[in-house]
Amino acid sequence: MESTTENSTMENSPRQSAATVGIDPSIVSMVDAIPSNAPVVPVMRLKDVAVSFNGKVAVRDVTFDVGKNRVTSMIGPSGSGKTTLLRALNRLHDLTKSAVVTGSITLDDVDIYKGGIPTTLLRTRVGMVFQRPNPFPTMSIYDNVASGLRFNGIKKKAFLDDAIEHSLRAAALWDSVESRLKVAAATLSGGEQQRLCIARALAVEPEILLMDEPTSSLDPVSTQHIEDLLTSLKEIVTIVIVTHNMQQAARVSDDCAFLLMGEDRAGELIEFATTEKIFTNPTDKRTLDYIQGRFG
Amino acid sequence: MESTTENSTMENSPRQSAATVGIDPSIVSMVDAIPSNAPVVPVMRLKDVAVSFNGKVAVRDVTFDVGKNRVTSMIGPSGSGKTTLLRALNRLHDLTKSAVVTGSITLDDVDIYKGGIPTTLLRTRVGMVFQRPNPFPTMSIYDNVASGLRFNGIKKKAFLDDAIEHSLRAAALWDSVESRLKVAAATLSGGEQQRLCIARALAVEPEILLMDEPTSSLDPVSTQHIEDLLTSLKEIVTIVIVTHNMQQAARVSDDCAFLLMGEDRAGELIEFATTEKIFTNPTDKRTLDYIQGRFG
Amino acid sequence: MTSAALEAPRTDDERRAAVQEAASRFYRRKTLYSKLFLGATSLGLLIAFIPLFSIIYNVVRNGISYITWKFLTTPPQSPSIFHKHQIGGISNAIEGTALVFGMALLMSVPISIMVAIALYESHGRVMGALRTLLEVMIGMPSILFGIFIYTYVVERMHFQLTGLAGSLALTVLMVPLMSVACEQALRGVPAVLTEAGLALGAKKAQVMRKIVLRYALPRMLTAIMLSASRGIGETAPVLLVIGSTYVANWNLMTSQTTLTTLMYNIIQSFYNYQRSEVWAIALLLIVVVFVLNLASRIIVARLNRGHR
Amino acid sequence: MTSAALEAPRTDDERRAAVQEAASRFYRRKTLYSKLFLGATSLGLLIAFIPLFSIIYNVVRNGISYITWKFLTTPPQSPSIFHKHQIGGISNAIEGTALVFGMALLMSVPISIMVAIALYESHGRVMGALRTLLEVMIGMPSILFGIFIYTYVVERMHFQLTGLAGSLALTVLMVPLMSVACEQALRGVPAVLTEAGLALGAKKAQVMRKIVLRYALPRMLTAIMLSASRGIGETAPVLLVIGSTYVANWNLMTSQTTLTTLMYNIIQSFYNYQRSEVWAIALLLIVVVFVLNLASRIIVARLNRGHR
Amino acid sequence: SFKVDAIMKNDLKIHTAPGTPLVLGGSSFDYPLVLAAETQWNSDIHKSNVLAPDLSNKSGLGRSNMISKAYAIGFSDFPLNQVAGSPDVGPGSSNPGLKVSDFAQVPVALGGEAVTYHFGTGISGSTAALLKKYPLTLSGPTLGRIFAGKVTNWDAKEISRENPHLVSKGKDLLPNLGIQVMSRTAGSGTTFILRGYLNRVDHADYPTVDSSNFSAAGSNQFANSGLLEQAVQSTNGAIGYVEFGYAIANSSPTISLINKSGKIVSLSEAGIVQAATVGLKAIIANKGCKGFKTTVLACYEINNELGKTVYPIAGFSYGMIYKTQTNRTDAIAEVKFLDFLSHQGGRKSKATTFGQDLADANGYAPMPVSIQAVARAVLLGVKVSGHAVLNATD
Ligand SMILES: Nc1ncnc2c1ncn2[C@@H]1O[C@H](COP(=O)(O)OP(=O)(O)OP(=O)(O)O)[C@@H](O)[C@H]1O
Ligand SMILES: Nc1ncnc2c1ncn2[C@@H]1O[C@H](COP(=O)(O)OP(=O)(O)OP(=O)(O)O)[C@@H](O)[C@H]1O
Ligand SMILES: [Mg+2]
Ligand SMILES: [Mg+2]
Repeated sequence: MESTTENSTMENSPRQSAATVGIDPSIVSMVDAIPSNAPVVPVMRLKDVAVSFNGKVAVRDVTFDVGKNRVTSMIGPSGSGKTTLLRALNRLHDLTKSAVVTGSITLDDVDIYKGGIPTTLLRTRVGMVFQRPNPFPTMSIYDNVASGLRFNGIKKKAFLDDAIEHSLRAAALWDSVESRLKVAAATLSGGEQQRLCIARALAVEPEILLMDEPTSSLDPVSTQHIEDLLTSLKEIVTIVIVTHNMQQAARVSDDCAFLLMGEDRAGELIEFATTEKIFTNPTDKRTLDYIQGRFG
Repeated sequence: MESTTENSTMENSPRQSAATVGIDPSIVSMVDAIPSNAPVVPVMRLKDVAVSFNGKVAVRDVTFDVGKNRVTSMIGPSGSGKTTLLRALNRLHDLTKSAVVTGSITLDDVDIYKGGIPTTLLRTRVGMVFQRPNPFPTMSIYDNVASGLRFNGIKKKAFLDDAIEHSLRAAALWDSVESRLKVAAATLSGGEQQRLCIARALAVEPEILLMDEPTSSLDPVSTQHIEDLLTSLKEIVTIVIVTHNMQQAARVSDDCAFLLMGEDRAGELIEFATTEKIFTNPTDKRTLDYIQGRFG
Repeated sequence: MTSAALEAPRTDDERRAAVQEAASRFYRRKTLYSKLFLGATSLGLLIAFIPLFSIIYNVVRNGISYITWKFLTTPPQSPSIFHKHQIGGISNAIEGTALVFGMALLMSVPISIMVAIALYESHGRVMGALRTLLEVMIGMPSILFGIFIYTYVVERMHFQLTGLAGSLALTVLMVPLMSVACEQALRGVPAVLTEAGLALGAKKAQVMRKIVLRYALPRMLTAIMLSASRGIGETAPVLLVIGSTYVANWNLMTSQTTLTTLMYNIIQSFYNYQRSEVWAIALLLIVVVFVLNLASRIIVARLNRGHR
Repeated sequence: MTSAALEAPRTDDERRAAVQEAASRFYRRKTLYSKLFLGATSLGLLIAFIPLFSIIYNVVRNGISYITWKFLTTPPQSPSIFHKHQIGGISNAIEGTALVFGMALLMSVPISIMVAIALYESHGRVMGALRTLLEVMIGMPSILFGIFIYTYVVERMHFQLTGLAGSLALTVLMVPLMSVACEQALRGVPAVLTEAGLALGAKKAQVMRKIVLRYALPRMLTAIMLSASRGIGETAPVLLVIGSTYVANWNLMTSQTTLTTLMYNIIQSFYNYQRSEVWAIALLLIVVVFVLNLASRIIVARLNRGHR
Repeated sequence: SFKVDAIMKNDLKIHTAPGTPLVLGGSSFDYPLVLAAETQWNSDIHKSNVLAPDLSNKSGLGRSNMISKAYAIGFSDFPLNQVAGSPDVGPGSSNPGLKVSDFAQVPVALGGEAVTYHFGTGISGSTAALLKKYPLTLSGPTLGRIFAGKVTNWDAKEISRENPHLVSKGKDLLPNLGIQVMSRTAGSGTTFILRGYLNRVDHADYPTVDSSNFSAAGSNQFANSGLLEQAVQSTNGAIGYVEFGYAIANSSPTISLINKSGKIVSLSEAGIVQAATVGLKAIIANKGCKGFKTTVLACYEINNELGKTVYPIAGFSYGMIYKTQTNRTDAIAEVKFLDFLSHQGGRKSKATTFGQDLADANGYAPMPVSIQAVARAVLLGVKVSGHAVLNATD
């Protein structure tokens, strides 16, 4: 977002304090709107996390805590390893033979990579919503939402019915699909599909919900819907969201991690702080530069 | 884009004047930055243009003039027919059996659909850049840029060499690829690929360049690059650009067409005016609503 | 940059005029070339379809009069000098085809699906080698499978010439075809779906069963149908191992006659009038393959309905 | 909405505890099920590969001792009861295969590419019907093509049993295979590329030649290679029309022997000891198909290098 | 009566080889001999590829492909005919414009038909040993009943009766094993010969065996003798019939037959020669045979002849070509090869090995000299533009 009047000011004065110059007022104003927070309880802790593929480091030096019932956003340019890092949090890299995750990631003080918790149980506790809506196209709306529970051995209809209503409501989808639960998921619009995916993830009652650019393929109205949702979801689940869109990060997140690609093209964590701090008074010059260079 | 302080103001006061309320100040400020213009010479005129597929109207009632050496943007929500309309301008719908274009579109007063100009010649005069970078993956950088000329029978090396340098320079790509013109186009980054596509389109020296969300798949830095480019390109070519991003429209365009889907889900032209007018004082309430409802 | 562009020898307008003039001049040649190209394609189409139509035409013309209920349901009779038109029907071959081919499908479909899953799930070098082996097997002369079953099962294991030996030969022939095609169907399942499953706490096996197989089903059906119609049309591998029978006996442990082996034997018959029977059998097979093709399309369309 | 969610019978924490407990309880069954599933796949793999390995093993074991330079380059000799090991070589069949199959390729590849282009370019009902016809042809018993050429070319046109008749039968067999596969390769070309070409003022024919064909080339090569290895392995269609020859004569207008017809003739030889020669021929064919497979992979990899 | 020439010198070389190798095929009864002979002819005499390898399928195909000119020479165990029923040529056939007399039909092989069987794992070791000593024996009527599907098990009464040695302590050693009849597909000349035999023996208690194969037994059918014999030797309880050579080559056990004189004979070259000698006398006395109004002696049937040592199932096989030819080079090659095939080398100097000299090595009897003379006489009738291809003095 460019500043109101002079287009060139920022580029000419990179060393000026972030607090005083160059931050787009509209962003700052959004950050202001974030409610002041209760004390932060870390639920997932990352320490010196690095991920490499075939020995090539994709992201490294990541250390931060994910606070319970907070929204943590990860921002950074393309290729800085946001997705890669996010996928490390529910061991989705296990599928990729060439991927190695080092450092420690703990969930409630149990290292998730040290066998303390079976992967499938980890994943029921740490859910995920992907970049593009990916409902199971062969299943109905109901079956999509039920799928996670069924994968975990829950077959009782009463329980399922209740859980499905509950998570569809939480995803703000119940009213529009209540009458057609048995219809194929593919008949929903893009935005509805993404909310269905959120409902599906919520159905297994995860403690943490990972979201990788959940609105990037959606139109603005659907995006708005989902952003609204995040605020209400925070009450039941901890959220980690990757986004390209700084305004979105500013609007929805409490904490913010900024990643950047280093000289060697490996992403690294530059700064982690409350969203307010990142957007108004970042410590690192590169964070400032990135936030300044951003626009629209 | 939400207003600076209260989130709910806009929704509660849709009938307030656009000139006074609800338009994001950052957008208005951008529009201000647009230089005042020379007299407008229409090069392409659209009159009652409509496109339908299989008898179903996708977009209709489009009447406006594209001004020479100006940037005309088309904005509107997803499905409002922006792409459909753009593709009518170089007869790309000819490929689709089910598509019917009605109304008249003239280029220098010749109706392009009435046989006044062979389709392939039309397309050399009205070039196109697509949503995703689509360089020919089997060709080198050089061959990609040369392809349009070769398709039109130009084989002389001296002419090609010169034209390729010229258009790569115009697309701000010459410096970074000069030393590797024979390298496969796929080795370029996304943003470079999109600039390569612009250079490829420019090489046949079109009078009009159609661009369909040319930056939507690019990262912010590449987007910035391409936006910068548009301003310089305007001097040699008339540009029609579709964008989802209102800030982009505000920043880069001189004129702006706003399309919206009607009750019957067919897109229609709601308003066409200078960008300044559209963003500061739109005539139609729906334009105002759209611009207000927009965000980051 | 713009200024650099303006330093170029000509003005942009000159450059544009040059290109547009060249394009106009070339326009006629382009159009001519396009017409030639269209001509060449049409010619190719003609050359390809004349024999194909001719086959269909002759099969129908020569075969249609044979196709009666009696022909389909009675066993053959060998003509003789004295009863030359006593050729009877082909119930033996219909039964044999159903039995031998049905058994081959029963064996090859589950095996192929298992192999496809194994290939899909693993990535190592060994699997790569196995896949190459399967591909090489697909290119093998089909008669080799017949020779193999003949030598090592019929002769070595005193298995005799039986329908089952034919089923085995067809199975060995079809498994590589089917498993490679089914693996491709599995690979067509978007990774985001399997990841979605895993992210919900599913095990790989659950993802495979509930998501991957279900999603790949239509393409797998098509793959199986195509391999199956290849199998049903094979002559060489079964010819050697299957023997033949006059009467439908529904017993896999005895010799059988299939439609294709019957065709081969009839074409070698010295009774001219018996030879035209092959067209009737070919017609029958065309109809069967066509119905299979149609049925699989309908099933696939139905499976895909709403969810693509 | 959130408040509605909170009206649900339990608290979110209770709900979460219930799901997590169920998941923990189910975890062991899931693991067991996964192991069973892995077991089943491994079993399928084993069942599939035992015969395939056994074929390869026996082909190599029985065939390897034959493969000498002399065997490959001398014509066959007929054994007699008293000179039973006088079997000579297979140069006639190698020459015959090269000639008959080479000619078939020369005819079928261009025709198939033309047909694929025609199918790709047009969308009407007629073309849909033609595509279905091609697919049905793919499912036809291959012997039908032999019978057709035999009846309508060899007999009716007094064409005699010649290599060319074999090439014709193989061409009619391969064209449907190749053209359907090549069309799929063409369809794999992203529409944005063809549109980019058209938007630059290219004619459809130019787009086809410069963009589509070039992009689809690797997949087309693979398609052609697969159809070709099917063709080279066919026995039934050529057997009827090709006759046989003793010595390599490089003349398509005379009878020819191919590797597969030789295999068929040898396997029915009345000399037991001559029969083991088939393994040597099979070995040769395996090597050829393997080399073809490898070569096409290398070429495809090279073509794809840098531009995917 | 026919004059039996002493075979003089035959210049077997043809002076120009045909442009393309000549295709031959048909009968699998004579296939081993023809294949051996043409190898000799190609490699030893011409050192070039004048003839393509014989295609062993069936007599029927040999005839029809020769008529359609797909084969230059067709081989068949039964002569062309134009009688009502199954005419190859003449009215009612697909070649109505041709007559039998348009073709030269040359006897080229004299063979005996082995009845082979396979017990395999169906019998005990001691029975196998006994069978080596006392070969399995059948009478003509019993054989007929087996092929007619009337006798279906190897321990049937009539078989036991004809094999008294295969009894131990009053117990029949023949296996309780179903008989699997292996036959040839329609158009087989080998079947034609067997059928001729079965129709000549007393067959009051089974219907006329008039079909080309033995459908009544629900039998398995094979395209040629090679496939059939392989099937027999891999099927427990199988019975089949092939030319002697196939039985030798596959080391197949053969069934001894009770001949018209009531003697048990096993298949031997001498037995075949004896059959031919006796049979020919009768034919010459009858001046040809009924049903075939041709000058050609190609209808010799020598089945079930009387004589102590006569083997009862035997027959000739014929090479067939067009009598009037257009291509002189091809015609010379065809005629000279058939001449080579149907004769023995000079008796004084055995320097040159002729076709019939290869007979015993391949499981045939050399044709009697009188038949060789018939072959020569037939070949003398082949003409190109009015001139005989072969001179009597050749
Ligand atoms: N499976 C993989 N194998 C090899 N390299 C990978 C893999 N996944 C990601 N990478 C590499 O890791 C780096 C980071 O990629 P990642 O997708 O995490 O970036 P990102 O920040 O999510 O970018 P974007 O904003 O474009 O989504 C990239 O350089 C990519 O090449
Ligand atoms: N080839 C086609 N066949 C049928 N309908 C089509 C076709 N192309 C577009 N449409 C229809 O035309 C309407 C307008 O689509 P279009 O892609 O032009 O919208 P858009 O404004 O470009 O949307 P977006 O912002 O998502 O790109 C849509 O409802 C679409 O279904
Ligand atoms: Mg990402
Ligand atoms: Mg669009």
